[in-house]
Amino acid sequence: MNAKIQVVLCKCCSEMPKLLNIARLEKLASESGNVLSVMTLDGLCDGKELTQIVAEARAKEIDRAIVLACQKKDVSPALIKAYRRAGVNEYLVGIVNIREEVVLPHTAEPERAQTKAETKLLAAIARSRLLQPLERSSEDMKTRNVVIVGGGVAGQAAAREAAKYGVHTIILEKTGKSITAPGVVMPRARLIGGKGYGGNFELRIKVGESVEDLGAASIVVASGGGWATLKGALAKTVKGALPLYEFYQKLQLDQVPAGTVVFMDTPDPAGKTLKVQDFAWDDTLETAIELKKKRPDTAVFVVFQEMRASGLSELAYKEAAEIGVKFVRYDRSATPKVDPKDPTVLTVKDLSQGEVLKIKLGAMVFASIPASQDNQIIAEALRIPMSPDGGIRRGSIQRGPVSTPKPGVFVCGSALFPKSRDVAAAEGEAAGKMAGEFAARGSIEYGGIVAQVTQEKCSACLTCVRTCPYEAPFIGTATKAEIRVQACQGCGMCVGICPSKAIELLNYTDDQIMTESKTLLGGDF
Amino acid sequence: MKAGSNLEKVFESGQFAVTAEIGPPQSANPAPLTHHAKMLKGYADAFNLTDNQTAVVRLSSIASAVIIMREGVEPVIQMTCRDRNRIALQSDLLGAAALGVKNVLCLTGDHQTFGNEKGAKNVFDFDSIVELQVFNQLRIQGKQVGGEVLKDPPKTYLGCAENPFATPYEFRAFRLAKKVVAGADFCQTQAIFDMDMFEMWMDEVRARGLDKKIHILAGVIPMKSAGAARYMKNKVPGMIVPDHIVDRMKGAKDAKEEGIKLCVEQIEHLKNVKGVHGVHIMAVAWEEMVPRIVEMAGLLPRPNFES
Amino acid sequence: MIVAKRKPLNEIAEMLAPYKKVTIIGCRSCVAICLAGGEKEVKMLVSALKIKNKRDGRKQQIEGTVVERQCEKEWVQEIEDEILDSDVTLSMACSLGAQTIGDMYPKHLTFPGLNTGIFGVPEEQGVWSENCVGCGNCIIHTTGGICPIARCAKSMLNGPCGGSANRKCEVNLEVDCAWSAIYDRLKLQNRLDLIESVTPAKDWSASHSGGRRVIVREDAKLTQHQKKGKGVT
Amino acid sequence: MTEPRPKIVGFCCERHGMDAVVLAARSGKQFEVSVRLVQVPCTGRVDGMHILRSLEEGADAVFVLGCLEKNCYYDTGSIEGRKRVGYVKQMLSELGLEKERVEMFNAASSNSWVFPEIVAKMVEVVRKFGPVGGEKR
Repeated sequence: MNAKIQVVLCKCCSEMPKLLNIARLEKLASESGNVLSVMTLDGLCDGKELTQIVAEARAKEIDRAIVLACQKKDVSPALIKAYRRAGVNEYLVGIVNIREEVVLPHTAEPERAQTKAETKLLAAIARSRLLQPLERSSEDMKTRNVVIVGGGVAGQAAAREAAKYGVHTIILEKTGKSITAPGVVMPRARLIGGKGYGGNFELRIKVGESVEDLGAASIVVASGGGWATLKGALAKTVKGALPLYEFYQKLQLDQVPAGTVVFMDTPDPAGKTLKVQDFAWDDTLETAIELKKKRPDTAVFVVFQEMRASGLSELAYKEAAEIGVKFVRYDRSATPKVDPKDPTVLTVKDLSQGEVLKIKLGAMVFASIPASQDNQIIAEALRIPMSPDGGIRRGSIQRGPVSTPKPGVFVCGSALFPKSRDVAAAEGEAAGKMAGEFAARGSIEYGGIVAQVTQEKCSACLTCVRTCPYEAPFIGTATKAEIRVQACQGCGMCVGICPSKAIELLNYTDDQIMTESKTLLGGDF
Repeated sequence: MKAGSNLEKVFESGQFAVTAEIGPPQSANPAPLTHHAKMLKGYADAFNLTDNQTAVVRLSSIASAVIIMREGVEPVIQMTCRDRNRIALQSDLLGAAALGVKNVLCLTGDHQTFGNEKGAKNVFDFDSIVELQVFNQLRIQGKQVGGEVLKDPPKTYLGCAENPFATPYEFRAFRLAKKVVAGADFCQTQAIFDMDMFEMWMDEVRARGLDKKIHILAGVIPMKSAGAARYMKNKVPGMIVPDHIVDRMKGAKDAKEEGIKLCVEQIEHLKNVKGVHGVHIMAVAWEEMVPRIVEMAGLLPRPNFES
Repeated sequence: MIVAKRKPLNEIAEMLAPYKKVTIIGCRSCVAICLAGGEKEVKMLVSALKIKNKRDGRKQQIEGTVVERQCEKEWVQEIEDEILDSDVTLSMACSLGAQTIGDMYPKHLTFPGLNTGIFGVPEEQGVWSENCVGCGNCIIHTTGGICPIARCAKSMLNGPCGGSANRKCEVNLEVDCAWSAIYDRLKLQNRLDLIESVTPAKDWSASHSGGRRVIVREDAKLTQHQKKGKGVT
Repeated sequence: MTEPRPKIVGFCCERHGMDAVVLAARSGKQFEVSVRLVQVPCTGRVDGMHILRSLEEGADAVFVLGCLEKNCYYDTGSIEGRKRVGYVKQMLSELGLEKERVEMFNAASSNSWVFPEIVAKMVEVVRKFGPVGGEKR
């Protein structure tokens, strides 16, 4: 073993020496095999201290390091830069979180905390000896296209923001409506298929009747909600059933039919399929007020199970009540009904008054909006997951609020879950920024901690292919698994599930992980 | 005449036939069989002896048949393909015929997982249609399935069962046709509760002219309680019990009486369905009610060919 | 593919309890793919048994190894030392693998670690269904490509039986009725005439009922001369 | 050293899992000192073998800590982690060992109280069942 290890103890703003015996840790480190240098610093966050490390590492020809400090995220970037100057591979710099794992939570038991710190140090050294230097590579993006699926409020906002990064935006709009946005707008265009990975997607689109290929560096899904569609029992029965959005447009054009207007939360009051979006109440109240003001003689009802009117819409609620809009609350045990034999009368039991109302319908308007039906096709084309509501599923919040689990694919607006124009526009901007910034990088960085297949062990069982959320593993020409490194995110799911133990995650190999756990268990407790 | 059994004679004379079931006991004691035979004699033309029904071990159907024959009652033995391969099935057919059993009902058999010997290895060398075909060839040509020709073939009247209420529905009349081709002389149906559905099936049967080629006995079950109705509705595969029947049983003051009444009404209805040549009453563990049902349905007296 | 399932660990532990040195042998073929006896399972089993021994205070040496295909003598031969060095071998292959080791080393004890189940098709990850029982005389060209011998609980040739409700099997309401599926498939293919006539009794002599079956490919067999040439007796 | 302590190993993902540990510590929470964490990129990387080996090599209890299933950095990683833990639990039960010694937990990076609770729970498990080897600590 030729590993040349440097151990650095950071006093972490003088917290560490209060609890731990630094001298004992230093001694333990220096007595361990392969450790050529042991240094104690006041604080790694200080640039001067880093210079000392670099100097020592160079002098002792150090090739790997263990740093006892605080959380990796906080110390990592500067430290890694420093070690790079000293010629140490960034993947050989191990950070042991002594501060949060030992110093802070065990103040009452200094002796045991000391033992724990020592064991952690030994485990880190043991693991460090097994590590290998890893490299990152880069691949040029073949295009600077940011493809935006959907040209609604969110899509337009995304295009505007993305364009600021100097990338080429392309909006795929399924309708023929004209849209003002930077870049290209393709009317009557739909996304129907795709392959590739963040940076180099190859999309298949349908424009009118012709099918075309389109490269993309990043993608924004802004497919909107199912604004024009109504699902549910009542929507089927009632002849004049309208989505709120459509009713609002009719109201603007004075095309609202005569007679009583009932605004209701959902056309599926007994089911669980449709939830009512918070903002829908704001819009409902606003529309009801506008209607009542325009046509004071029209009877206007708002029928609801639970209303979440907050803030300013609380005022709208008051105003509506004052000008004569009637509010009727029902519950699941007695849902409003329309007899199919007489689809012009709504029967509803008013919970607050206790009486059963029979309302002769002029128009019936529903506030809830289902997810866009296009989502399914888009999700399948990009192989991104969906939420139970039928929207596109968000990625982990740590990847950003407009991310999908797939790097390079972003989502905004009602494609996630129907929402108001304002929120959709804001999300569109965010997604546009993310997608623009992503595409503007011009190249994809990959490698480092990625999965690696030992093909002799592979049975081509497809388990890794089926399990990976990123489509990194595939069965290659040798009919053995291979890893598409550009797509590999380094999570190790395929490694943990491979029945033949044919895959390893670099620098998180079984041997490395179990050496660490074994060393930890070998120490005193 | 194929076998000259009482049942065959009833059909051939163009009369409306009645068959019922006697369940062999879960013991070596023949007394319950004798008891039921005495009680039911004269109330049906022949009685089915079930073959380890629902895969529960019982006194064998051939032995049971011989026991009731001693009381002057005609048996229909059920023979399932679950427990016997082609050697045993053919051998048992010869044996049954030699003992004077003339009616045999060919069945695939309930799966052993329903019974009290769940660990059994099943056979299913044949299914019911193959069984019919083999038995038919054996009785007509005296030829075994393996080709060997026997000197004295069995004289047997062959029956089958069919369930109009099992999926795929559109295949059910089709399947009866296969059984006719395979050699079935009569058919006892699964218990009927949904008359509309049964009549739809009969329409198909008649459209194929099957009612002219096979004697159909419509199956009925008298119910003791609303619970029984619900159980059959929800738990018995391939059985359809409409809600109105369950409701009627639930609403009845005296469920047992209601069950009898319902059964009699069903028989009255079935008598008038074209192509139905008889009824098969499955009074499971309620055999004592058969005489009353038969009488109330106006099916007495039963024809007598002995004199 | 042959699909197997690991025996319950208590059964395995009990089987191995009397022996001091145990070698557990996995297989990289079918049983690895069906997640029952590949390297991962072998390693986990070794570890689990060691924990059990630690708990029970039993001294037992347990090793694990994996071969490419345990049903082939040449692959087994490669680990001959590990096998013969132990008191007992636990095979984590299908019964074919276990029997191959047993036949090669008749004095040595070889126990099965898996229950060999079915010829299965992977419906989805982690789910395998029995679609063939190897009856030796395939008829699925007449049944819409669906095998009634394997997929019907009663192996009916003229099904479906009267227990088919909602196109499910009476034996297991989760399982599709094979004959309903055959009917639907043939209808789709416009080939219902195939089941119009009575299918006669099946000749089961090509199945296991005909005794232990051996399949021979004469032109592939090595002649006595060839075998001698290769130094194999 | 005085009386022995429960030996607990935790495989902890470096995303929400580790964040929850750090947040707990920074919020001044104290927890049992004898817990030893092994950092993995994602709980989907955890292999049943890692858990079993830890028990074999002296751990009294092992837990796996990952992101919330609906908010996993690697999308489905913590679901995989849960399944791996479930399989080990099943193996332990089959052998008549206490499956409670092995547990899967999920945390959000903003939950400062979760990690101390997890540790407390595992300490309780070891208190109840003692060490795997039998000799009482």
